[in-house]
Amino acid sequence: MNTAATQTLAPMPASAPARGKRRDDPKLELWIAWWVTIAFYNIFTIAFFILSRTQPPPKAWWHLPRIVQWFDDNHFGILFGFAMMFLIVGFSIAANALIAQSMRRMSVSPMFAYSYLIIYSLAGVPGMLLTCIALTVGAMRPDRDPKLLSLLYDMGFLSFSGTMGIFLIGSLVWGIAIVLDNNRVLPKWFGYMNLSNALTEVVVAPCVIFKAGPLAWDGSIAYYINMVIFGIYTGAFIMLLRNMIMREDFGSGVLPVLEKPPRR
Amino acid sequence: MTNVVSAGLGRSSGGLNSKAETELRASVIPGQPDIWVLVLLEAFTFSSYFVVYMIYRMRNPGLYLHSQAQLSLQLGVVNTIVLLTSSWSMARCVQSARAGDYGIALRDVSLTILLGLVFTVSKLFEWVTKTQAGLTFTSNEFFMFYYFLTGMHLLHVLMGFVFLGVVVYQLSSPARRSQEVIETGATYWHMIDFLWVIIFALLYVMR
Amino acid sequence: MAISASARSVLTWFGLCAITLISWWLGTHHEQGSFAPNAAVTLSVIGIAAIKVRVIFREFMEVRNAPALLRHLTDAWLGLSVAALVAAYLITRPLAGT
Amino acid sequence: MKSVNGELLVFWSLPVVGLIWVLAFLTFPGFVHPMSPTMTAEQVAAFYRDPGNLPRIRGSMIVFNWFGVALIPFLVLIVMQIRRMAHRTPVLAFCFLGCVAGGPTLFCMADLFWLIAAFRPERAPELIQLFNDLAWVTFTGQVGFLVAQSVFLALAIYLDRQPRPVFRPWVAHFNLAIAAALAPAAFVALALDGPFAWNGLLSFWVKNTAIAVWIVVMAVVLGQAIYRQRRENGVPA
Repeated sequence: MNTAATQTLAPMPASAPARGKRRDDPKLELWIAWWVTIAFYNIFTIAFFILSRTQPPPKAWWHLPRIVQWFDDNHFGILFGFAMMFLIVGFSIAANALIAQSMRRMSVSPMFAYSYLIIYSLAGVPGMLLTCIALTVGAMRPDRDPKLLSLLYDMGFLSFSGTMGIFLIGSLVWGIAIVLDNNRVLPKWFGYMNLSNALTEVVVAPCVIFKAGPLAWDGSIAYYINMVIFGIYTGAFIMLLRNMIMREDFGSGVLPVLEKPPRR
Repeated sequence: MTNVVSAGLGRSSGGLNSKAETELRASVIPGQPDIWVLVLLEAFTFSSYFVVYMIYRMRNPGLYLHSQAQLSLQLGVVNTIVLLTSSWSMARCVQSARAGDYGIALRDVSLTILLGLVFTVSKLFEWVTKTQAGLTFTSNEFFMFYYFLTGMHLLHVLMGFVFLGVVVYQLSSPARRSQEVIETGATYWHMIDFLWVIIFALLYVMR
Repeated sequence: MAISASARSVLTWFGLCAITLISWWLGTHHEQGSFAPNAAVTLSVIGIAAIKVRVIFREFMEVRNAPALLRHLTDAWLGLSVAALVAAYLITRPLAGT
Repeated sequence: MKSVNGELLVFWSLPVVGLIWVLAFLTFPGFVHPMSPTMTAEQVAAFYRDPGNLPRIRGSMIVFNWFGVALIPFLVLIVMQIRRMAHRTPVLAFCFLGCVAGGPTLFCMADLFWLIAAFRPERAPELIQLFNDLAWVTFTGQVGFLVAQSVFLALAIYLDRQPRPVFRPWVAHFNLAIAAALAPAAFVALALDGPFAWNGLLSFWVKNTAIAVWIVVMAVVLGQAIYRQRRENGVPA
């Protein structure tokens, strides 16, 4: 746990029974959600970038023999990496719950928090699990007809962009809530940045049309430039949520600014 | 990051009207400084699209030149003038609101919206005529970039109408009129303008 | 301080439109037909676009009165973008064998 | 105070729905003796072409499609109890609520893959095998939302800091044990035989038993919590 950070908090009501200090930290539930988010993204990175080698994605224009070879080369990585994703997919909800909580803390209608939570609750199904299922089924029988392997390959990589609407509308919901909020829960510039993230989901759409070039699923625009924006966005919101938890005062007014930790 | 932005760019509230205060405006950003994070992020994103376009273009310049001949340079020039004028009337809107002439400001922003609509309609008209001529998103690489870049830009224009709508909402009642919100909307609209200037140069004019 | 803010914006607008017409002229009136590769036209067009973008930043978006950080950031973006575009144009051009 | 009207109706529908689930489970011929992943494409096709199997496959999967989703109201009753716990924020309730639709939705997908495989049994055996694989991997491997919701529930119970908690601590330990029992099924595709294969000890018997036990035990403790809540609020039980 982030003890260094929690020590800088404003003093909390000391009425809670003294039975193990950490368990009585009233922010523990928020920190758990934050750390689960960190753990999820790390395991996601290991499974997709290192084990299965599905990120960065292989080429959309490959022909049958090359696709079969790709399944062969990554047989164990796909099966093991995606088994890990099957196991932990539900923990992706922690980030969405924390983001919904940020909106409950804002001076906006609770509808924003609930819309966001519902929009994102099944984001993992079209955006990740279908990819994992298709590629797992492909990898588990290497002797399958190459034409069927190629079908599963296309299904896998096209499904990976299947969350277009979820991220588009979800980012707009969060962004609008931040811009309208008067409690200064999250900075306005991050609200506007949600617009940039929403647009990446428009940019990715042509990957269902082009089999090669910058707009294909492995293309410089549809994949690499988008990934940079998504990376900046994800890094920003993880740090901002951490900041938000540190500032949390369990009130309903303006969220206080973080006090600088005293230097010793 | 919050601290960097607010300390580096910062000013917290708008609504400065009198002349003396106008003098004090030296070294401040109009509107919320936060909007500049979006402007710069989108600027860098579009720049990377432009560089990708240039690299692909130079692999096959003949195809691009031949395809460019199918575009109407005149329409591109008209589009540019329309957007430049809309930006100008938006700048006037900010000046008028700053001076307290809210009626004139409302007229200026209405002109901006009108010109934005003209731009949108002319873009749709251009797409329809090109599509009818058999030049579609998948026709060749140039037209892929053409529809992609103009489409992404038009999406920003459509979102710009939301910002302008908020400006109209602010101006239309004495109870609101936040100079900060008006200036934020203006900054967003000018972004549309400068992005188009580069798209016009790269798609229509360069050889 | 000779001119009012209003006159200044009119002049800005007029200058931007005039320079747009120059790029139009560049696009239509030059040797060997309009649709042949031409580095001079391309570089001038990119240069003109850069000038227009900078004028929009400085005048319409009032960056000229903004803190140094923003002035430098906008100039840095513009400089980087133009440099990258020109570099992409000049470096990959010989490969195309036009 | 929030109204609790109707919660008992949903709660007491569970035994009926549970009976339907058990009957549908026993009707599907692929569950009684779980199909082996080592079956060849021809053997898989023969399974679907068998006139004795076909109506049972279709019937059981239609019933599952109808009533699988009935798990969600039951899970939302648990959310209602999490909201009564002594937490400072609703974040753990949001975590659980975000998970509740995941399990039934993924089960619904597996259900559809089975129905598609059974729709034209005369299709090429490789294609029937493909959909059979998709169905079994989705059915067996997709334990993620169930694991996460058990862990989130356990955390919520541990952090329910009040003299008389909504659920007693052993319910939290029990949920972690169930999460551990479900976990191996995620690795279903790594082996075509042995305990991890989709007809194996861990992936089939342990996993499905764990789900059944979880539903029964949670129903009992949930019923106690609901009745206690009604007594405390003076609602006639």
